[in-house]
Amino acid sequence: MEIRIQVPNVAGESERIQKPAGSSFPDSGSSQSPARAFLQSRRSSAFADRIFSAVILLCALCIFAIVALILYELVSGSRLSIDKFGVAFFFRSAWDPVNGDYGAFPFIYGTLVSSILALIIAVPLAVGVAVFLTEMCPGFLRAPLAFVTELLAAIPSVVYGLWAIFVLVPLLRDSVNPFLIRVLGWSGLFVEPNYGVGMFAGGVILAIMILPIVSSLTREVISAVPQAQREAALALGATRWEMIRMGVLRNARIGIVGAIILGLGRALGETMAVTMVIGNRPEISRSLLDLGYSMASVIANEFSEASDNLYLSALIEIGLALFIVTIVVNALARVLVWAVTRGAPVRGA
Amino acid sequence: MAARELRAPRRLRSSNRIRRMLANHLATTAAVASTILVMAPLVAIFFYLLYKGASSLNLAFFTRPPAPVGETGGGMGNAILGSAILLGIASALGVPIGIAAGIYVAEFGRGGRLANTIRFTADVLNGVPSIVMGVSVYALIVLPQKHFSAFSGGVALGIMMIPTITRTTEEMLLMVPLSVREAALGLGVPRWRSVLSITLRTASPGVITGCMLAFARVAGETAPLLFTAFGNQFWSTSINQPIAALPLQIFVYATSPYDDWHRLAWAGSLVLILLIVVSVGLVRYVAGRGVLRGAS
Amino acid sequence: MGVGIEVSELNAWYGSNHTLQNINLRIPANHATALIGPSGCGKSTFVRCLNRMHETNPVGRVTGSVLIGQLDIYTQASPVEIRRRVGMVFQRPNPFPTMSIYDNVASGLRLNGYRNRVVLDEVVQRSLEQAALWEEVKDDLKKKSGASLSGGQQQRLCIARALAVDPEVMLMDEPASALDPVSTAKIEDLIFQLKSQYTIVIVTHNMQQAARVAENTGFFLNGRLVEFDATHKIFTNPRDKRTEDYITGRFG
Amino acid sequence: MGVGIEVSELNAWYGSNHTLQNINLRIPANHATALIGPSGCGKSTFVRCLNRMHETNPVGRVTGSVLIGQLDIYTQASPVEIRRRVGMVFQRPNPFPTMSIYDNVASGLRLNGYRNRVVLDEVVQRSLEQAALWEEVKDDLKKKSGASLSGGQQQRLCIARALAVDPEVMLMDEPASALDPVSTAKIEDLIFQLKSQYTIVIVTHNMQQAARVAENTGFFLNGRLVEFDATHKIFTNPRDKRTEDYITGRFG
Amino acid sequence: MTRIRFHRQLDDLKERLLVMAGMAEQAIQRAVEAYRVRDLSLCDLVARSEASINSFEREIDQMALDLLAMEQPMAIDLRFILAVIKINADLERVGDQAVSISERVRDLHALPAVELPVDIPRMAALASSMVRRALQGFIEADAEVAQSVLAMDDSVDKLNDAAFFSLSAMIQEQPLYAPQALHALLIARNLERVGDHATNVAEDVIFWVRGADVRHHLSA
Amino acid sequence: MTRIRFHRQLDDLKERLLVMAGMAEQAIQRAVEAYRVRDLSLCDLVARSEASINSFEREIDQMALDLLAMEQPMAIDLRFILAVIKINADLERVGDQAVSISERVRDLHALPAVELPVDIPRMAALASSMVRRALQGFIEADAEVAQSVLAMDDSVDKLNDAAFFSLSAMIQEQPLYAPQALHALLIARNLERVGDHATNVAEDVIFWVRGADVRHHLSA
Repeated sequence: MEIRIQVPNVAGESERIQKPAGSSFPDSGSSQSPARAFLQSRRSSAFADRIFSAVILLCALCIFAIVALILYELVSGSRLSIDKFGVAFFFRSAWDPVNGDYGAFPFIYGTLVSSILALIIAVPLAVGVAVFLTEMCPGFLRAPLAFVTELLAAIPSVVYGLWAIFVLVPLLRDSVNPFLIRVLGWSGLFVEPNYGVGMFAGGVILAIMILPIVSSLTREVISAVPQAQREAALALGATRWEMIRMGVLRNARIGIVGAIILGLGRALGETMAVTMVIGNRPEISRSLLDLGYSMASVIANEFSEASDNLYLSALIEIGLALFIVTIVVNALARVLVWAVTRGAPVRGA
Repeated sequence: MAARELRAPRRLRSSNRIRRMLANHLATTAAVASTILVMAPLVAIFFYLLYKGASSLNLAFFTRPPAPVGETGGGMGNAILGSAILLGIASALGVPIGIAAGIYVAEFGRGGRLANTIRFTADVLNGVPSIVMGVSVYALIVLPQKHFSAFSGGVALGIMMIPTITRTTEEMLLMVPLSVREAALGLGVPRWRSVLSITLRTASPGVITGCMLAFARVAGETAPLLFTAFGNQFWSTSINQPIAALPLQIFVYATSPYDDWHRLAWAGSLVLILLIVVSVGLVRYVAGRGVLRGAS
Repeated sequence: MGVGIEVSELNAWYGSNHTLQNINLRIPANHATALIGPSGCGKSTFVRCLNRMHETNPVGRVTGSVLIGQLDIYTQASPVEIRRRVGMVFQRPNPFPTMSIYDNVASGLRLNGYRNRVVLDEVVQRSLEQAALWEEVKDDLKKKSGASLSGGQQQRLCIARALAVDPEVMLMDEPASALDPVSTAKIEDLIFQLKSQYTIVIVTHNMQQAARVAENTGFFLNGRLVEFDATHKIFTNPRDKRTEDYITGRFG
Repeated sequence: MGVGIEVSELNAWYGSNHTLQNINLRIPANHATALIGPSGCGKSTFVRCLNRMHETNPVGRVTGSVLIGQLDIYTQASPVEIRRRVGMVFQRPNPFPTMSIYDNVASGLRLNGYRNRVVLDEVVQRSLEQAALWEEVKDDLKKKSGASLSGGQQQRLCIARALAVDPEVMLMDEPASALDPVSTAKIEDLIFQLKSQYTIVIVTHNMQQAARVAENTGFFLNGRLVEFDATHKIFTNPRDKRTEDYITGRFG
Repeated sequence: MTRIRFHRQLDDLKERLLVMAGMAEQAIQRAVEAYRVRDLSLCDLVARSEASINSFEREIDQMALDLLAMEQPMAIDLRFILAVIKINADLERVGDQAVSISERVRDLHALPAVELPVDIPRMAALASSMVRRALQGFIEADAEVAQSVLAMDDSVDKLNDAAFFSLSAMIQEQPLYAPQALHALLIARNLERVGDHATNVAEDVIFWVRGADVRHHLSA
Repeated sequence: MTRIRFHRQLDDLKERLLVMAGMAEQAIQRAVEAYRVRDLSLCDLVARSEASINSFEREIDQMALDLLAMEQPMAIDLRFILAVIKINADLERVGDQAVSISERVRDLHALPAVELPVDIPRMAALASSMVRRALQGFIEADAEVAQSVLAMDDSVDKLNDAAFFSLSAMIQEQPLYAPQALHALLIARNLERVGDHATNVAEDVIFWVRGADVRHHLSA
C-alpha cells in the first residue's frame, strides 16, 4: 500500500521543512530556554499516580464498609426480637417491657403521622418562600432573607425541642388547639384532651425544622433554572405567575420533589425535638392532639435503660426498621428522579 | 385566507385576561404570606434565646462544670470542652475520608458503576437517622469496649460528616469544567498533581463550605451521643471515658423539672447557636467571595 | 402579515448607564431588518425595548415611544399584550425542557386560553412547517421533549413557538450565534423565508449574516443609531465614516 | 523555535467509530497550519492525537505514527513528556480560576517542580509579552485571578501559559470560537506573530479565520484529509472538487 | 452550509451577462450590416442600443459588487464573479466598437461609394464568431472551447494587417478615395479590437473554470 | 476588530499598482520619444518592458484575488480592490498601446521620413498627463482630481479627429506618403485609446472613493 504524505506545495517550502526536522529533538539547538531544558530533563513515572489513586479508592470504599457494618450490627443486635416476634412485630401494638411483649406499630404510626403532618404544613410554605425569594423579592431583601432561612436549618434539633417545650407547646395548648377543636372537631382529628404536647405539636415542630431544608433546596433548583426559560415565557406574553409556573416551577419540579423527599427523610429520622414534645405514650389515637410516640423517640428514651436483652433487641429492631425505611425513601427519590429525567434532561437549554 | 382563520385570532383581547390577572395577584399574595409565616418562628426562637439565655451567660458558665442538683450556679464548661473534643475527633475522621471519597467519585471513577454505587451509598448514609447511627456505634464500639467513651461519640459524629463532605466535594469537583483538567493535562502535569493542585484547589471554596456545613450539622447533634459519649457531669479529657457535650447537656437540662437547669439550657442553646451562626456565616463569607464564581 | 415599527426618541438606561440615546427609526413591515454594531453598542437593548423585555430587568428604564403598527406599546397596552404580538427568539435556544415538542409550540396559545384540539393541532403543524422543522419531528411530536433536539433544531423549535401565536413582529437577538455553521445556515434560510410574512428585526454581530438575510441594516455605536439604510448600501457604500470604519475593520 | 510534524498512517477511533482514517501529512516548522472541515470531520480529533490528548478519553484509540521533530510520540515518550513539548489551547478559555495571573502562567513549570524565582519571573513576563497581554495585566499579576479577566484576555492568558513551557508546537482547537469579534481579531493577530517562532496547528470552523492566519490549510472530510495546500491556493483554487464544494457552500 | 440562494443569484448574474453579450454581438452585426447595405437607420439602432448596454453594464457591476460584499464568495464562485466583472467590461467595449463602426459608416455614407479592397463582413463574421465562441465557453463552463478562441485571434489580426496593406496600396493608386479607405481601415481596426475583447473574455472564462491565469501565456 | 495586517496588504497592493502605472506611462513616453527621434533602440525597450508589465499585471491580479478570498473586504476596501483590478487591466492595455505605437514607429522607420501634419508628441503629452492625473487621484484618493481627467478626454478626442482630417487631406495631396500617414493616424488612435484608459482609471478612482458609479454619466 502506498503512503501518500501530503505536503503543502509552496515554492521553496520543502527546503525549509527539512531543516528543523534535521536537527535532533532532545537538544533542538542553541535556542533552548532554561524552561525547556528543565522540563525535558524531567522524566515522569506512573508510580506516584498509581499510589495516589489506590489511596483515594480505599477511602471511597470506606463508605461501603460503614454502611455494611451498620447494617450488620443492627441485624445481629435485633436477632433476638426478630426470632421471637417475626414480621408481626411491626403490626402489634403491645409495648410491655415488664412482660417482655413488644410491638412497634404505635411508633411506626406516630412517626408516619407526624412526618406527613409536617410535610403538609411545610411544603406549600417552603415553595412559597422559595418562589418569593427568587422571583419576587426586591434585591435588597433577598440576601438577608435567604440568610435567615439558612439559619433556620442550622439550629440544632435540641434547641428546637427546648423552644417547643417552653414556647410552642403553651401556644398550641392555649390558643391554636382550642381553635382547631372548634373548627375541625367534627373530623375527629382534633378533639379533647388537649395537652399541648402530642402528635400535632410534633408535626408542627417537624414542619418548622424541615421547612428551611425544603425551601433552600427548592430555592437552589429554582435558581438553577436558566434565566432564558423565564424570558422565553415572558416573551410569549405570560404574566409573572404564568412565567413562574411555566418557565420555573415546571422545570424545577423534579428538583422540588427531591427536596420534599429529602425533607421527609429528615422528618422520619428526627429524634430530639420530637422526643421532647410528642408526649411519649405508645398508643394509637385518632385525635392528632393526643399523645403519641415515634420510632426515634422510643430508642432515645428507653435504649439506655433497657434492662434485658429482648428489650434491647426490640429497640434495635425499631432502629433497623427506621434504617430500612430511610433507605427505601432515598431509593424512591432516586428512582423517581431517574424515571422523570430519563426523557427530559432537567437542566436542558 | 381560510387557513389564516385557524390561527389564533390576532387582535382578540384575551377572553381570560381577568382570570389571568387575578391568578397573578393571588400567587403573589400567597408567596408573600408564606414568607412572613416562615420568618415568624425564627424571629421567635432568637427572641427567646436572647431573652432567656443571655441573662444566664457569665464567666462561670464557661468555666465551671454543672452544679449538683439543688445547688444553684455552675456552668457548662465541661460540656463545651467535651463538644470541642468530640468535634475534633469527628473532623479528623470525617474530613479526609469524605474528601478522598469525593475525589474518587468525581475524578477517578467518574461515570463508572463503582462510582455511582459509592455515590448512592453515600446518599444512604446521609439519610440514616442520627439515632440509628447512635445505636449502631453503640453496638460497634461501646458494647465491645463495655463502656461509653468520647471516642465512640467522635466516631459516630465523624461517620455522619462523611457523606455530606463526599457529596459536596464531588459536586464542587464536577463544577470544575473539564476544560480546566484538560488545561492541566495539556501542560504535561501528572494526574495526581493535577487533581490536587488544580481541580481540588479550584473547588476548594466549595469543599470548605461542605466541611463547615457538615461540622455545623454534627455540632448540634444529640441523638448519636446519647449512647456513645453518654455525657459526664465532670471535667474529662480522656477519649476513653464518657464525656459531656453541649447539646447533650441541653437536652438533659431542658427535660429536667428544675427552673435553674432550664435557665442553663437556654444559655447553652444560645452559645451553641452562636457557635453555629458564626461558622455558617464564615461559610457564607468563604463561599460568597469564592473564586469559583469566576470559573466558566 | 407584519406591521411596521416606528421608534421615536427612544432612550434606555441600565441603572445609571444610558445605553440607548435618542433612537429614531422606522422599520418597514414584512422585511428583515438587521442591527449590527460592536458589543455593548445597545443593539440588544434596543430590540428588548421593542417588546418591553428591557423593563423586566429591575434596573432597566425606558423613555420615548415605540409604535408597533398603530399601537404605542408603552402607553396603550400592557407588556403581556405586547409580547403576544411581538415574538422573540433569543441567543441561546430556550425550549421548555419539560414540555413535549407539541406542548412547546402550543404553549403560547394555551396561555391565551386556547383549548380547541383541532385548532391547536393545525397551528402546531403550521408553525413547525413554517419553521422548517415539521418533517424532522412529526413522528415524535408528543413523545420527545423540546430539550432532546439538537441545538439548531431547538432554535427552530423556539421560532415555531414564537410563530404559533401569529405575531406581527419577530425579534431575534443573535439567533444563530450559539449554533454551528450548518444550523446557522438553516436559520438564515428560515429568516429569509419568513420575512415576506413577518416584520423581522434581527440583532447580529456577524456582519455577513446581516448582509445575507436583511434588506435593511442599522448600525449602532455607543448607544446611538449611526446609520440606517439598505443592506447592500451599508456594506458596499455606507454614508457615515464610522459605519465604514466598523464594516472594514478600521474601528477602535 | 518550532519543529516540523510528520504524520503517517494515523488512524483514530472513538469506541467503534473510526474518526480518522489513514492521515498522512507533513506540517512545516515555524508556520501556521489551519485545519478546516465540517463538524465531525475529525479535525479536532486530529490535533488531539498530536499531543496524545485523544487517549485521555477512555474510548479513544490511535494507531500510526506521529513524529514531532525526530521523536515518535507514540513509542518514544510518555504522554506527560509529550505534552510538555506540545502546547495546547482549547476552544473555551480555561485559566485555572483559583490562581493569580502570575501563577497561571507559571503553572506549567511550577507544577512540574520548577522553583527558581528569578527565572520564573522572567518566563512569566516574556510569555505574557508574547501573548500581547503584559501591558494589560502587569499591575495585577499576583492580585487578580485568571478568571477575573475578560474572555479574550483569558484566552490570551491560556496562550501565555502554554508558551511559558516553551513548547515546540502549539495546537489550537478553535481558539476564538467562543470569543467576540474584537477578541477574535486580537487572537488572530497573536497567532500571526507567534508563527515565526512556533509550529502552530489551528483547528477552526471559520474559513475566513484560516484564510487570515495560516500559510497552509488542510481540509478534512469524514475522517480523511482531502486536501492540504497553501492557504491562498485552497481558498482561490483548490485542487479537489470536495474542497471547492465545501469552501463555496455547495456541500451536503 | 449549502448556499442555495447565493448560487441562484450567481445564475442570475450569468443570465444577465448573457443577455448583455447578446446585445453587444447584435450591435456589432448591425453596424457591419449597415456598412454592407449602407443603411443609416441601422446606425441609429446601434447608437440606441449602446445606452441599454451601458445601463446593463452598470447593473451587472453593481450586482457583482453586492455579491462580493454580502456573500463572501470563495474559490470558483469568487473567480466567477471576477470573471463576470471583466467580461462585463469587455462586452461593454465591444458595444463601444460597434458604435464606433456605425459612426464610421455614417461618415462613409456622406462620401461617394467606392469599391474597397477589404472584406469587412468576413472580418466581422470572424470577430463575431470569436465572441460567440467565448460566450459558449462561458455558458458551458468549458475551458477547451474558450481556449479555441485564442487561436482564432491570429486570423483576425492577419486580416487586419492585410487590410492595412491593401488599403494603403489603394490610397496610393486612387488618392481621391483616401477618406473612404481610411474609414475602412479604422473599421477593420475596430473589428480587430472586438476580436481582442473576445480573446479577453475567453481568457476570463478559462481563469474562472480552471483557476489558471492564461493571460499572456503566449506573449510572456 | 482592527484589521491592521489586511490594511497593510492593501497599501502594498496600491504600491505595486503605482509601480506598474509608472512602467506603463514610461512605455508610452518611450514609444513617443522613439517616434520623435526615430530611434529603434527605444522601441526595443518598450517591447521588453511589456513582458514585465504583464507579469506585474498577473501578480496584482493574484494579490487582489487572494485578498478577496481571504479577507472578505467590505465597503471602501472592497471597492478599492475592485478598482485596482480594473485599473490594473487598463494599465496593462496602456502598455499594449505603447507596444503598438512602437511597432508603428518601427514600420515608419523602414519608410522614408516625411513631415506629417499631426502633433503626436502633443497628443502623447496630453494622454500621458491624463494617466498621471488619474493616478494622482488614485494616490491621493481624491475624486475631484480624477474627475478633471474626464474633461481632458475630450481634447484628446478632438486632436484625434483633427489628425484624421489633416492626415486624410495630406494623403490626397501626397499619395506617395500614404503609408507614413496611415501609421501616424494609427498612432494617434493609439494615443486616443490611452486617453480612454486614463478615463477608465479616473472613473474607477471615483468609484472607489465615492462609491458612485460615474461611468457613462455623460453618455447615458
